[in-house]
Amino acid sequence: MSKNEKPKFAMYWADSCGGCDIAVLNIHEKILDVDANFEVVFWPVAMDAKYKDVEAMPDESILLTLFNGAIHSTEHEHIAHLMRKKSKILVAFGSCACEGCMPALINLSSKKDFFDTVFTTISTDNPENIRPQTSVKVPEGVITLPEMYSVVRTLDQVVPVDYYMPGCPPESHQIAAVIDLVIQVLQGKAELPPPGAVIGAGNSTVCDECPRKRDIKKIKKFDRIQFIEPDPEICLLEQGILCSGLATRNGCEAKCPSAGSPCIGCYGPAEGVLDYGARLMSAVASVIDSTDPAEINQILDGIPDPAGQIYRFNMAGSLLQAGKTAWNRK
Amino acid sequence: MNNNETFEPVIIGFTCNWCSYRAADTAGTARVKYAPNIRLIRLMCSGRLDPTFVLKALANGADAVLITGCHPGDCHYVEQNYKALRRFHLLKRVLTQMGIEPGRLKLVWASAAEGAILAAEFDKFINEVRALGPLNWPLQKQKTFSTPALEEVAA
Amino acid sequence: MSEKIGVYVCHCGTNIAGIVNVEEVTQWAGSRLKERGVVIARDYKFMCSSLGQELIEKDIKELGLTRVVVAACSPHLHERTFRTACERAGLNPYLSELVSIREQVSWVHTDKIAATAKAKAVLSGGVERVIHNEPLEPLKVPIHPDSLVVGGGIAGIQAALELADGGNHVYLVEREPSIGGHMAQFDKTFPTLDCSACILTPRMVQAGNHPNITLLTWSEVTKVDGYVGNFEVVIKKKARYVNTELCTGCGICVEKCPMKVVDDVFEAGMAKRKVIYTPFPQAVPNFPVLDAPNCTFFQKGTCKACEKFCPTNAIDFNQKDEDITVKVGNIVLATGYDLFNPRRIPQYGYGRLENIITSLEFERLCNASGPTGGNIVLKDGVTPPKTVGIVHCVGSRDQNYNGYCSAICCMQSIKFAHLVHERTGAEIYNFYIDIRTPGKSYEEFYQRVLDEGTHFVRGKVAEVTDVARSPEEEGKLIIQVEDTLIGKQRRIPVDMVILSAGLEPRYDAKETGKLFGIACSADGWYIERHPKLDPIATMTEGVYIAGCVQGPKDIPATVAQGAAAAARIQGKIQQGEITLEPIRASINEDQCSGCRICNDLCPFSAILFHEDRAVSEVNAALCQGCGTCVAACPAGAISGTGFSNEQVLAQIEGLLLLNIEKIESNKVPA
Amino acid sequence: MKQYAYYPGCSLESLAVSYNLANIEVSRKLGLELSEIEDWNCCGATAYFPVDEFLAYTLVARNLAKGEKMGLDFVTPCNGCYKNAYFTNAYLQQDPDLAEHINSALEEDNLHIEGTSKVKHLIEVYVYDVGLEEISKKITHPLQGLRVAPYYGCQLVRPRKNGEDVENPRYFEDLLSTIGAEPVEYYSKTHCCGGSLIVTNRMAALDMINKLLQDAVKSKADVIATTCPMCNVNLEVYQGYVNREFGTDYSMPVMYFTQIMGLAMGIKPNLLGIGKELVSGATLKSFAQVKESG
Repeated sequence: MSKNEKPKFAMYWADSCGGCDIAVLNIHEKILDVDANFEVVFWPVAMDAKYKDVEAMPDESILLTLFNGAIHSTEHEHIAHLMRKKSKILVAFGSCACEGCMPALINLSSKKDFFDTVFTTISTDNPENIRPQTSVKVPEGVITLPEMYSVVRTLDQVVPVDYYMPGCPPESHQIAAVIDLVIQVLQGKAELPPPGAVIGAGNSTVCDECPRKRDIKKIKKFDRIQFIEPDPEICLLEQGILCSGLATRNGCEAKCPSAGSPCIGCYGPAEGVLDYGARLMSAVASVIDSTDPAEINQILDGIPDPAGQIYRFNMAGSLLQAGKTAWNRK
Repeated sequence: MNNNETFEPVIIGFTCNWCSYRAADTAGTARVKYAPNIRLIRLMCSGRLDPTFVLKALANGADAVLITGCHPGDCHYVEQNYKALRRFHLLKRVLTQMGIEPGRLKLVWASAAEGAILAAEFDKFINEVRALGPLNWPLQKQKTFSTPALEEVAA
Repeated sequence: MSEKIGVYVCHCGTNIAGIVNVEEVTQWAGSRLKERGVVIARDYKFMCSSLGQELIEKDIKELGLTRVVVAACSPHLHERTFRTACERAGLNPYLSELVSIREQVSWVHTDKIAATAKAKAVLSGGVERVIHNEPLEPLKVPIHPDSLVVGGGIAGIQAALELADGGNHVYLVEREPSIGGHMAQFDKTFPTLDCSACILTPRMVQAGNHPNITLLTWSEVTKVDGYVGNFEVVIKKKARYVNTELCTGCGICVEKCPMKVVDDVFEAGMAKRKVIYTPFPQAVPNFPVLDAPNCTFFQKGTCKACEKFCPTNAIDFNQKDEDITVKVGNIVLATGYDLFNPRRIPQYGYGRLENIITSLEFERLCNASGPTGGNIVLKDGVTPPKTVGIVHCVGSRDQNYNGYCSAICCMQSIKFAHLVHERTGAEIYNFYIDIRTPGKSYEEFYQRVLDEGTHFVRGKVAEVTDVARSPEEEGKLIIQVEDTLIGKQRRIPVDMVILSAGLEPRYDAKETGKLFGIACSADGWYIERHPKLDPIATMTEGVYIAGCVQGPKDIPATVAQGAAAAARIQGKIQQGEITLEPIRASINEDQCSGCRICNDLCPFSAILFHEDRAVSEVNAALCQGCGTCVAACPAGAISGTGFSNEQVLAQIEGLLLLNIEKIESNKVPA
Repeated sequence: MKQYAYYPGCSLESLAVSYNLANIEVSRKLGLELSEIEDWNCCGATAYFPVDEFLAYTLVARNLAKGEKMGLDFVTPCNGCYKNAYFTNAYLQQDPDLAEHINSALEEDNLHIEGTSKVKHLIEVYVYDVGLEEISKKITHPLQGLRVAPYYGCQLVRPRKNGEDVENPRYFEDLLSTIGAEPVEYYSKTHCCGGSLIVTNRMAALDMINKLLQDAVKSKADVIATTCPMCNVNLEVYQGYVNREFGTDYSMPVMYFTQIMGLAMGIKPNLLGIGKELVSGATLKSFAQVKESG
């Protein structure tokens, strides 16, 4: 490429809430560096652009693509493949792209239940009970909609991914740091991390940054944050609050536990962990203070929705990835 | 889709080095017969049982998982089998929520002497799983990485 | 695939080959597992034979194998064999795997095809696992030559003497004021009927004077740190209120003490003792102990008779409990047993009706140094019984109490029958379920007592009551029993009933076990390393058990175990250092977040937490390798050698044959 | 007013009518409502279980199911009924197969049982649910000096439930002291009364009854208090036979514990069915005195 031309930057949102895009804008004046160093060619949230424009670009012509959102529809998958083809560096950006995040909790239910909930529950005004169709005939011709998959997938379950940037959303200071890094690389001042690396995060867990006082753990009862007023000094788990911090990758500066709210695990598994939920389950269960099955179960009743709480962000990224109902279509 | 009469489940069984694995040996030495559907893995203690192992086995094609260890109070590491017990109960709850029949995960205590008893438990479990039918969980695709070529961009 | 793996499948004669098609398995491994790194696959009649082992060694040298998998019998049988073979050929022994296709395949399955298929799966599991095996070095730990013996009964005394005579220093800890244990309370010992005290006392004195034995009576172990070869033990020396430096054991203080209390320990509640006392004349050491809770001075602040009269001013009311810390290499637990409390069987009337006594109470009753000077008499202290009933298996072999046999009660009851006969000429009835006399000249003794005319009634006693149904029953204790030999209900009136109560683990056995990191069986006795081949050692390296702590047994067996434990320790001390299986957990400090989940999970307290760096660390020598912390670490920061995640996960894939079936791509239903 | 599903059992409609009266009166005084289970059937007594265990369980379960339907604890004044009900209830909780079997049978009757409701003997309800303190408040005529032999019988306490001492239970004694009477210690209070042996092997039964009366007399009891119509019949009705067989001369009054409680609560004897006894009406009057003067 010719010297005066700035390297190209793209950002895309698949199945996501948009928080990631906002997080990027939330890096304040650093956003100017992005503009100074990159030519933004594709960023649905921030600018107008058409898929066909991207399709027209030569392969690998985009240097850096931040892909946020999980893969839940044929459109998501199509764009994932497209961005992979057109980008040199494809970053799974944010929890959705990395591990499925909230959208992937749908993997616990069937597609039908999902649609029923969306289109028939009280919050929806849908008297003739219409369902979205993949293709509809209208006088002007046929219009189509992408098809929904029954199982939400992470980006790297669809296309190879170069780097992962966890967080829901990733912390702005981490984003800024990563942008800096890439710019440094462009200026030849730094090396890229090894492919497949997790960037913009630590490699220990949230407890590492958590200011709360920690002692040995013995859990006699699980409680929920809305029902008790936890001691501000002491580890939340020791107070019976299922805090996911101990299994969750650090990098967020333990914002939630510091603020008195348990970590819910948005930064995903720690380095080298195969299944986030298994780690959390194993750790928490191990310190239940009882040897009697009945009492153990009674203590576990304190966790009303274990799968939801333990795999809140990691369902798609987990070993089983989805519940049976989701796998068995219909 | 599955014809149960000919369905032969594959079951992964986790054993502890001191009681249940020895029990399996005892069964062997005593020539106690059981169905060949169960394949054992030896751990030092049921306390080593990481839920990851169970999830891995189920995700990779096992129809069920059996966890075994020393009898409560008899653990050769004093009390570690209780940790296995606690994890077992939480894991079971999670799996149930994921639509996996509770009958596909079982915990059995067996002392080194209880070869025949363990063998009987094997058969019992195998039959229970046979009745449940195959789990055939969709196999996961391994992650693959492509190294980005950046040399010419840098500078 | 960088590893070069050799696979060896054993026929074990026909043991394996009879059911598993060994050749097929071998060829399959050679071809299908090639891409997994298998460079050679052989089968052989007997892999464990020297020729079989040479096969492996040869291949390691010539083909440069980096991993070895043997499919044969159980690792518990030949793991060491094949590891040594690898070592001889210069391959780290821990880079080999032995998978069991005998105990777990050929011996338990009948369908040849299915068995062969399973053998393949098991083998492929081993292959996948071995790829992730790491070269390990066994841990070597130096042994401290001193030893600790807990419990001053005959088992502990024996162990201590053996060790001391062997030239090693021993700390002998006893929580009572004197050593001697239960044996000191007995009158005669079966079947030889020699006086218990007479044979025990010399040993006690010997232990008391032995230059290599530090005797710590009226003391208890409160803390045990460290690990085999390097234990650090804290012992609490309870205040005696007697300065043992000055005390001469003259006994004047005991004489002068005005207060008497019931002696529940040595006299089993049959007699009183002074508040300052030595439990019995031959006590070792013979310094008295002041029982503060009952002492008038400690109650009311007056008296001090003992102090006034002590010729050497040895009484010291200001004495406090003191903790001493000792370093030892090995520990013997010989804390003995408690007697089953017959009150738990209300229908036997113990504690409710007079002249119903336990075996231990009887031992005191007929002991020359006992409350009645050895006269077997009724509660009134004068009348000798005309008829005596002796009930066997009280609380033993009974699902409501203890299922196990207490081993000594039969012989003890027969001994009682003899003693009663000898001293009172009374008519004696023994009520038994079975008579068990499995010892040298035990049966002969039984015959002898039969000849003496003791009645043996086969049947479990239903109840003992004082409610007479007929004139001849008036004023007697009536034993209601079904005589199963004549198939009749019988009511036998007697003057005295002796309940041969069973043996039970010490009431605090569980806590003591925890203290030393060893486990109790369901019955509460300590678990030996192996019930047949290693009844002395425990799962905790360096901690041994001797005597009734391991299960009910008689004096000879107890003495034998005491000596055996000592011998085991001598051996260890000789070696100077011991090697431990290198199956250990370790924590990656960068990844450890200091969440402290693992801290309390280790029963061997091998995990310490560094407050300063806020990370946990595993003490490799303390770690027993159970892997519980590895499985529990939420950050995946703890890894365990020998059974790493990689090894187990790979083995799962192998067992499920993912290594040969291509993993299909992840299709998602629309 | 605490409610209970009340299962009187067959005897209380025939031989033991007085027991039934007393139960209802005393319970009312204690603020309990015994609402009788509708259309209840025999519990199978001791006879049916050896004949066909499954059917026997079902027979009992039918009553239990009806009680469960009422959502109340199941209470019965008869030791035999109590034993059958208690264990049937316990077994079908432990044994899913049994539960299934029973329920399949109950379906015919549109009934279903979970085994969730508690089964109690009336005396347990008084002692544990109401409590001795409450009872003492209701005592207007304490039966001072009345020596009562509390007779538990064998089925009230056996086999051991929740770890109580089956050989020497105390709660009956405590209850009697609470109403001012003097419980006597006697040996055979939990021994068998002979039960239905009286029909099948009369001598054996009479021998047992004899021993019981012997002990009661020896302990100078004025009256034996029973908790079971069967025990009551054996001890009372057969005293004559015993006297004939063993040349004794017992005339030991035998009364239901609720009758004695009733007296202490100042309930009119006729409301308690007192006067229907077969043995020694005379001594009964003497209670009455004890009662007035008390």
